[in-house]
Amino acid sequence: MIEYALNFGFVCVALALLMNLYRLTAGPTTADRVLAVDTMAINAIALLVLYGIGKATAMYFEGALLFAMFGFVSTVAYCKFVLRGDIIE
Amino acid sequence: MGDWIVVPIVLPAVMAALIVLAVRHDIILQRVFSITATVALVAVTLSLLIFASGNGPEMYALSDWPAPFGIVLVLDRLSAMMVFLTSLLGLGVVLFASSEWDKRGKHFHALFQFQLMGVNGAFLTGDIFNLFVFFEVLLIASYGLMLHGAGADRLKAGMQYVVINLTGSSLFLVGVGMIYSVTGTLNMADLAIQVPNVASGDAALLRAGALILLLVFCVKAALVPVHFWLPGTYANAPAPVAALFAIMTKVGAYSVLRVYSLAFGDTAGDMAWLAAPYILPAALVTLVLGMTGVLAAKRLNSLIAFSVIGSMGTLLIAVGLFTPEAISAGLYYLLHSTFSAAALFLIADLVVSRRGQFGDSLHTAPRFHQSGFLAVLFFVGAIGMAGMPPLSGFIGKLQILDAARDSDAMVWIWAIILVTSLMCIVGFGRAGSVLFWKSASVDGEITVEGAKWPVLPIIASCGMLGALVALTIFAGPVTDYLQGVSVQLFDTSQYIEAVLGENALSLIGQ
Amino acid sequence: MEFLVASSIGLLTMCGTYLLLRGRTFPVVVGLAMLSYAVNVFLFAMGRLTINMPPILRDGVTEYTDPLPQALVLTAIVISFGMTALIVVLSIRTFLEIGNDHVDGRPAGAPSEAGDKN
Amino acid sequence: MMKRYLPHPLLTLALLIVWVFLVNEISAGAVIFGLILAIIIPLITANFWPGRPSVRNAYAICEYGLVVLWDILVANVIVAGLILFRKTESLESKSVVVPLDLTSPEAITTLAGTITMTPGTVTIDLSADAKSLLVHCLHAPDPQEVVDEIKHRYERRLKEIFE
Amino acid sequence: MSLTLIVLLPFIGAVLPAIMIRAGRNACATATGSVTLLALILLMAKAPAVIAGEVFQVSYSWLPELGLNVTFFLDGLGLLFATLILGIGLLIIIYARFYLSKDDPMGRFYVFLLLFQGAMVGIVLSDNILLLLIFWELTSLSSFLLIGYWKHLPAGRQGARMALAVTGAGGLAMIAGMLILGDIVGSYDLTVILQNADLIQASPMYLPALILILLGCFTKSAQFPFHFWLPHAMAAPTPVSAYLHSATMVKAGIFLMARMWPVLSGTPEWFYIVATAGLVTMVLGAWIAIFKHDLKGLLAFSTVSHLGLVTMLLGFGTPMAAVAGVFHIINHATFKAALFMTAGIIDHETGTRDIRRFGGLLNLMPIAGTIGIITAASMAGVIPFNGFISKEMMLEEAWHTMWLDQNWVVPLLATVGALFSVAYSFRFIFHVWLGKPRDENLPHHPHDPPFGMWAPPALLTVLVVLIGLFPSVIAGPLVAATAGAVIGGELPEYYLSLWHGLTPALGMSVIALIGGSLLLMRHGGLMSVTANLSRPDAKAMFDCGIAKAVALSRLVSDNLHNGSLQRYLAIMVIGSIGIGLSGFYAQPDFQSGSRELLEVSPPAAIGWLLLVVTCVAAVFMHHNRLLTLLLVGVVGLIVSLGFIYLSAPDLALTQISVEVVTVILMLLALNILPKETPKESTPGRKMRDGIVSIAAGLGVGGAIWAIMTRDLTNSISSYHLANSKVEGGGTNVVNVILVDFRGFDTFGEIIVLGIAALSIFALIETVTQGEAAKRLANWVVDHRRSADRHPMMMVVATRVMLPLSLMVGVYIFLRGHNEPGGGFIAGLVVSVALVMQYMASGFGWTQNRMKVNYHGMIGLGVIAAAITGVSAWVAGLPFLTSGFVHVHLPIVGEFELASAMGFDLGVFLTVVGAVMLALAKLSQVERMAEHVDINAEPMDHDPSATAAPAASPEKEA
Amino acid sequence: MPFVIELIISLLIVIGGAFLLIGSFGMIKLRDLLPRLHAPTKASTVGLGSLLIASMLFFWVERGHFTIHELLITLFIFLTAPITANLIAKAYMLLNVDPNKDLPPSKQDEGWATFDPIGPEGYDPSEEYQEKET
Ligand code: NA
Ligand code: NA
Repeated sequence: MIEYALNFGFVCVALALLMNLYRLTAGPTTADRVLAVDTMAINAIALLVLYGIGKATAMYFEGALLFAMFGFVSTVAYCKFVLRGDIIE
Repeated sequence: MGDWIVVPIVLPAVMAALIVLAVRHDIILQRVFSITATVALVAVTLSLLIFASGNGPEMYALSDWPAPFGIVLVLDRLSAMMVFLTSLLGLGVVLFASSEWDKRGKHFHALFQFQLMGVNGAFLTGDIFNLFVFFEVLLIASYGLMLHGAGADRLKAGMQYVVINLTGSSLFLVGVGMIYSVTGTLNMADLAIQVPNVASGDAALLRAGALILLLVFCVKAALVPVHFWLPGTYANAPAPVAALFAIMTKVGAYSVLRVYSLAFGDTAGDMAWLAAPYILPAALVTLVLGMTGVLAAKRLNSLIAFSVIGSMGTLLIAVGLFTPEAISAGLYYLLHSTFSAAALFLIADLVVSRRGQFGDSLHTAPRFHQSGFLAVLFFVGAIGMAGMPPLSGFIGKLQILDAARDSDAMVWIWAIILVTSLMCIVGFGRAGSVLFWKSASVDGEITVEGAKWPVLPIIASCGMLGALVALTIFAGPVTDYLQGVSVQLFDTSQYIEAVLGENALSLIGQ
Repeated sequence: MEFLVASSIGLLTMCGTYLLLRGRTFPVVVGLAMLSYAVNVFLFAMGRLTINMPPILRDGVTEYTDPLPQALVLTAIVISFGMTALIVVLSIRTFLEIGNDHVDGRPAGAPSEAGDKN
Repeated sequence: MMKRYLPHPLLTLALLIVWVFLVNEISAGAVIFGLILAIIIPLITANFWPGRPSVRNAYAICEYGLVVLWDILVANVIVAGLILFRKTESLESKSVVVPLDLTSPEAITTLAGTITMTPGTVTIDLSADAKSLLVHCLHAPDPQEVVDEIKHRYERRLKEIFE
Repeated sequence: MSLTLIVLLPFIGAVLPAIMIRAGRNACATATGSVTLLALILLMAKAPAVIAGEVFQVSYSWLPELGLNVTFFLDGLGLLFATLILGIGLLIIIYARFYLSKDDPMGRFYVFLLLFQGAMVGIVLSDNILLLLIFWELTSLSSFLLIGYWKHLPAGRQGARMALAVTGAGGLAMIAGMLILGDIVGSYDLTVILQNADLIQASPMYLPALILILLGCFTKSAQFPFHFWLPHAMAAPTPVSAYLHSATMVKAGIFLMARMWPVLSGTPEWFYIVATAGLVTMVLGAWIAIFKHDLKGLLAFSTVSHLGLVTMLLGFGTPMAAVAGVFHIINHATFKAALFMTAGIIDHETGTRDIRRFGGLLNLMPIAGTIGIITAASMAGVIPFNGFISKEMMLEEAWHTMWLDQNWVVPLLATVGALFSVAYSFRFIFHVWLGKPRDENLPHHPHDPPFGMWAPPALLTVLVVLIGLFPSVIAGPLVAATAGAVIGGELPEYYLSLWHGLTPALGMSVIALIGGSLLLMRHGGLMSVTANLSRPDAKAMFDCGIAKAVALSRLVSDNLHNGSLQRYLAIMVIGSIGIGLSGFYAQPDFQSGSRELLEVSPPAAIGWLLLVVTCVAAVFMHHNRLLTLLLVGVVGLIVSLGFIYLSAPDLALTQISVEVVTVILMLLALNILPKETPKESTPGRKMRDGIVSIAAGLGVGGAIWAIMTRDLTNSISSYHLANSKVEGGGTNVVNVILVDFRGFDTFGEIIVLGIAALSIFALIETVTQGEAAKRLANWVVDHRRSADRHPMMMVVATRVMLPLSLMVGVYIFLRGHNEPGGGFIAGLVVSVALVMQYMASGFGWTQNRMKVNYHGMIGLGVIAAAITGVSAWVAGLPFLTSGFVHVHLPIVGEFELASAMGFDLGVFLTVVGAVMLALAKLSQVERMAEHVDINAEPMDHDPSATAAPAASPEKEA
Repeated sequence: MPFVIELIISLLIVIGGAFLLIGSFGMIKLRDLLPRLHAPTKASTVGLGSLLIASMLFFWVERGHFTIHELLITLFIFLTAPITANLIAKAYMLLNVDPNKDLPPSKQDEGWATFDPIGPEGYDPSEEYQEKET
């Protein structure tokens, strides 16, 4: 049963990623694109979690953790760039 | 003595770190640290040289892991010679730079020591991926040094240098990857054993990988058609850095020699002497284009830079012949061309710094201070570079010509070496005439601020020329040593045995 | 799976090379970054592909993927990161010094550098 | 003494919990090591967080947490419904202003965060003097209702916790 | 020994004039003269024995591997030439003392002269042809310096360069010839080579060797068609012309032909090349000489002509001709050196060398005049001077020489040559010394020069007369010894005397004398005729040739190295594709792999699709730089996911961490750089790049496809897997490889990072100077900016994140040895946490709170890594040898302590130091551009602050 | 594994997946950035949250010990998502929104931070920008 659920999950996340991709390329504003990338990071974490369950391994936890942390940082950096140009001022 | 093999790498690295950590604000202390370390390096590498000349190849297993599983350093006659050459050159450069150049930007001495570390590492390592790492160390240090002091032209040239070499680094990894993917090893000696045993179905991959790697080495060695980075880089680098770079091209040549005689040499079966058919023609063209550039040059520094390309052509002609005689001849020329290029860059800087606004353009300018003295230095340096007697360049060329006798391309080799020598003579003759003679027919005198007789730079420049003289006088003993190098290079079993032990030899039927 | 990886590497190489050949520093830097992705994955893939066999030793597990390429890629990633950092700064520095971001340091449409006025 | 080396027991506790989360085991070794870190790290980062608020009302925190968690769950279902089943044209999206009583940056941030995570609202800006929040509502036929709920449900509780 | 000393003396002595010039010009000249004199004395001490037939030899090993040794030998030929070189050299030194003016740097002159002298002596005494080559080229170099001595004269500079180019070229050809010769014989020793005439002449390489060696000889001796450089070399001071261009250097070619005569001559090839070149040179040189108005030009071309004469004689290949040649060498040296010195005297005294302005000078300067007339007469071949005798011998030989089966060609042309020779010699006598003064307004009023200046030519004139009168007494033994050495066998019967009876030669001589005189009478008319003839101007041709060569070089070089990085890279990429393909297809039997392939899972397929789309989008949208960056970020994300999927968690962690730092870096850069890439590529360029890129992609993709589809049966990594835990003490094999098996790579890797940061720092340090500083000062912010620099919510969030991130960093660091993680990733985590503080709370505020120095951190990191290595080294173990222990503590339990952790700590420190240094430094540029003061407060407005903030923005130091 | 647990895990996975999908779907369906912002910031976090809980449960049952580190990821996401949303919104508004027409007034002394400056000594970078523009 979990396997079916996992497959459903994978499909959902995959579709979600494709939608993010659409938003990323279609824009229209930079903010839209940044939002798309940020959401991609979330979906990527989801993918990792699903994968971890599927393979029954906790090996990928740190990956997910860092995705969470660094996804945030890059989104912030992009926004700061749009807002101020200079991200460290 | 075997324990000391790692010192030429670690000593400069630690010294650089110390300089950054402890004395980065005090230029005098930096100089003291840097010069002391370089002198110590000369002493260590000299001892290693002496050791190597009396012993077979010596392996140093880092982290105490047996080859081929860990990284090994290998000291043989060739690597010992190269690290000694590096340290001697380094000493000259650091002396020269310590007069004034090192103040024009930050971190000169740290970058310089790191550069020495990288070069020495590249010469000593017996591991192909570790070679990549040291290539990167020496490259990135060279980027830093090349850009030392900045300035528009230097930055422009630096940009090109960096981009080309980064592309080269990517190719390096592709090459290494392909080689590992069919041989399963990174150790050069082990590679020598694996290469002939690669399944025939896999051999095409191996060959392609090995050739891509060759191209990367040739980028470093400034072989046509991947030499384009050199003219701009050398011509715009700070003088002591350009002088230090004289060894950088040699790293490329060394790598070609090392890898393609050990792993793709006599014992490589199908792939024996893989590099030869590529190197030789390219080297001939390199020589022609280099000396064409000498003839065409409108700036002193680009004149010298092109002459370096030419000299790499000459050197690689010898390497590309892949015979013991040619290689010992080529190595003699390598020693020579390193010092003569360095000398010329240093002397050119002394000239340029006295020409004020005229800089290094080959344009008539009024007289400048010490033009007589500098003319002598320049003349001697030019003789060296052009391969005119009595300096070592002539002997080197003679040896190469002599060694090329049995080659199918003998006529080409002879004709090109001799004709390009003439081009070089004419080019340098024109330059010298403009710089030192024509000024006599112009009124006035250029006065530039600065020390009238900068002691360290003059010592350094004369030291480089002195090295040429010493090479000339001791041509016999040097050639003896170099023949030993060739013997070791061609008898790869010595190297393999040193790294992998006696048993390994049975695998390649030696 | 192998085809996906191989085609990805090929595509990354292709796009990286194309950007590398552009005339402005920024695309060139991006191209180099893409090339280094390509190369890193290439290097990684030379150890062949495996799924769920990370080279973290576990009791009772005998099959692991080839760890060596991974170690090499790590080194390569770090090195290319250092290189990228340097070239990024260099491109800014050159831009500030020269006033344009052409890789040859000349404005658009200008003829190639006319050597040196002799 | 205690004050000097353990200025923020709550932070230390939080970090200790984080450490235990990280190492994913509750053993003596892990806890001791975690404790050491949880004491050292706040000390070395103290400079970067001047005027750390002293939050001691544990009950209020729990209550707030649960409320928010519940709201998040509900919010998600509502938003999901809006996204899936409403025509985009019929959504009454608008921005509303929430005047603030809170003054601590930490409290304001928590409130803003809560707003974002809960039903159909996203904090999109703060007035320059930090006295009002600008909240965007996905579907808010009655803006005042939203403002009232925010102030009542969250700000009130946060005031208890932080001030 | 003393033989070596004779060669070395001039070289060693060359330092003397440089030193002695400080003691005055006399001291300088004396020192120089003594050196030469000493060498001459040493030589003379051996002369009797040599004349008696003895050969001295001395040999030192230099480069035996090549066959290049320092070996000298002295036989008759060497003796003659050495005597000429040293003897005339001595006279020249004396003469030059008086010739050079006060403004001329005399020390330098003598240094060059001695160097030249040494080189010449070296040539004539070398017993090793490689050694000979060295001296040969040295003469080219030293003569270059001597000709260009008056560097302010363009003619001198150009003449010097031309001489260098021509003789240098010849020398290079000769190198090839000599190497061939050595190859044929198997030795580079002259004495050996001279024994092997048959071997050499039978070799198929004889002709190439001959031509190449003759190229050297002809260029140096100014033989047709290489005669043109010599007159231009006359721009040199007269002592130089006298020495180099009459007595010595130009004779080097002659010497070598004589030296090689036994082994090279006697073949038709030799005859037709050498004799013909000599003959043509003789006639042509003489003809040109007649019409030269420059005194030295006349003498120069006469020299060319006389050298041609000797060459022709050597070319005849008969012993008798060789004797005649040798004798003429001696005679020519005596009269021509004297003539040059006389010309120098005239120049010196009158201030001009234009023959058209002279006439009747004999009255004004009788001593010089006498010398000039006698020596010129000898040059003309007038009885009873020495020139007559050797010219007679030449004509005699010419008389019975067949050229292409024609018996009249050589005699006729020889006579014509002699006739011309008479004409120009008489011109020198009649137009200069005799008749009426033609120009009353000479620059100076001429009178006889000081003794020191006329004595040397006078001495030579005495020799001219004495040899003429008593040839066999004065010159006989020397001629015999020399000719013997040249011929290398029995000497023919010959008599050196003025009168040989009524021979055809005498007849030809008479015709020449009369004809020459008649010609001179018609000189004016001829002059106008020849002036109208468009003769090819050698100098113009040479200059044009060089200019063409330079222009061609520039065309090639400048067009090839046009500074276009795009071209360079395209070539490089094409080259790598080409070389890879050539390797692939050069190896037969390529087999496709048979490895079982992995299934494609849906997420993998989606990931792939994402990658494809983002990559392609990045290319097509690359003009929008921020978008490109976002797209590339996604690529990085997918690559990281791929690493995780394919069993490489460490890689994924590293990639994702590096990714974010790269993004920050790029954003910092993008703020300064233009935000758009202009669309400037032409369709053709895009097409080219597209094709190249596709090829590169196919190549790399194909290669990795081929790799992945086959098995790798044995790899060294199986050892790593097997020993990681047991020997390396860690279960994360990748990490154990990084810090232990291949820790040295990592050592290099962190150094790369450290260097990058230091270089970045150094690069940005210079931004405050020059153009960059100006640009930054005038920077205009070109985008809309938000009003709040430090959004409060972000500040608060990062404050919470910092301790959390540090915790994570420590965690990642500690577990690295056994689980995915390690010093590098931990370093990036910590760096990013710190950077977040900078981003949120601003640089000023954060930097004020940052207690560590990033430079120091880099240094410390490298040292920490090195220490773990060095401590093993000190303990006698190899560098970086690691150890680990399992420590058991109460309560805490058991844990592992590995020295590799110390190494990893070094990695960690370096990474943090490098990343932070680079970012902090880079952000400095931004602040300069934005003209923004650094902030003292973390938030633009702190709502909790009761009072208005007191601190004002701090100006950055 | 007990069926109930398995069911719960499966449900959580399905819910998580669905919410993630909805979040991203909203992002393409909604017309404008500000509405779009709602979708992923909320739906994704809950979606991810349920997956993480599923994971915790799974490993608890599978491995026998309770794994909690997933909570850390949740913590991170909850901590960062509001900031992200705030900054994205600000970035959007700066370039696409006219504060005087499209936004309600702040009802305070100062306007919205994105547009109206405040800070030490009334520092106003955008003034600088305006100056240079004219
Ligand atoms: Na990267
Ligand atoms: Na070890």
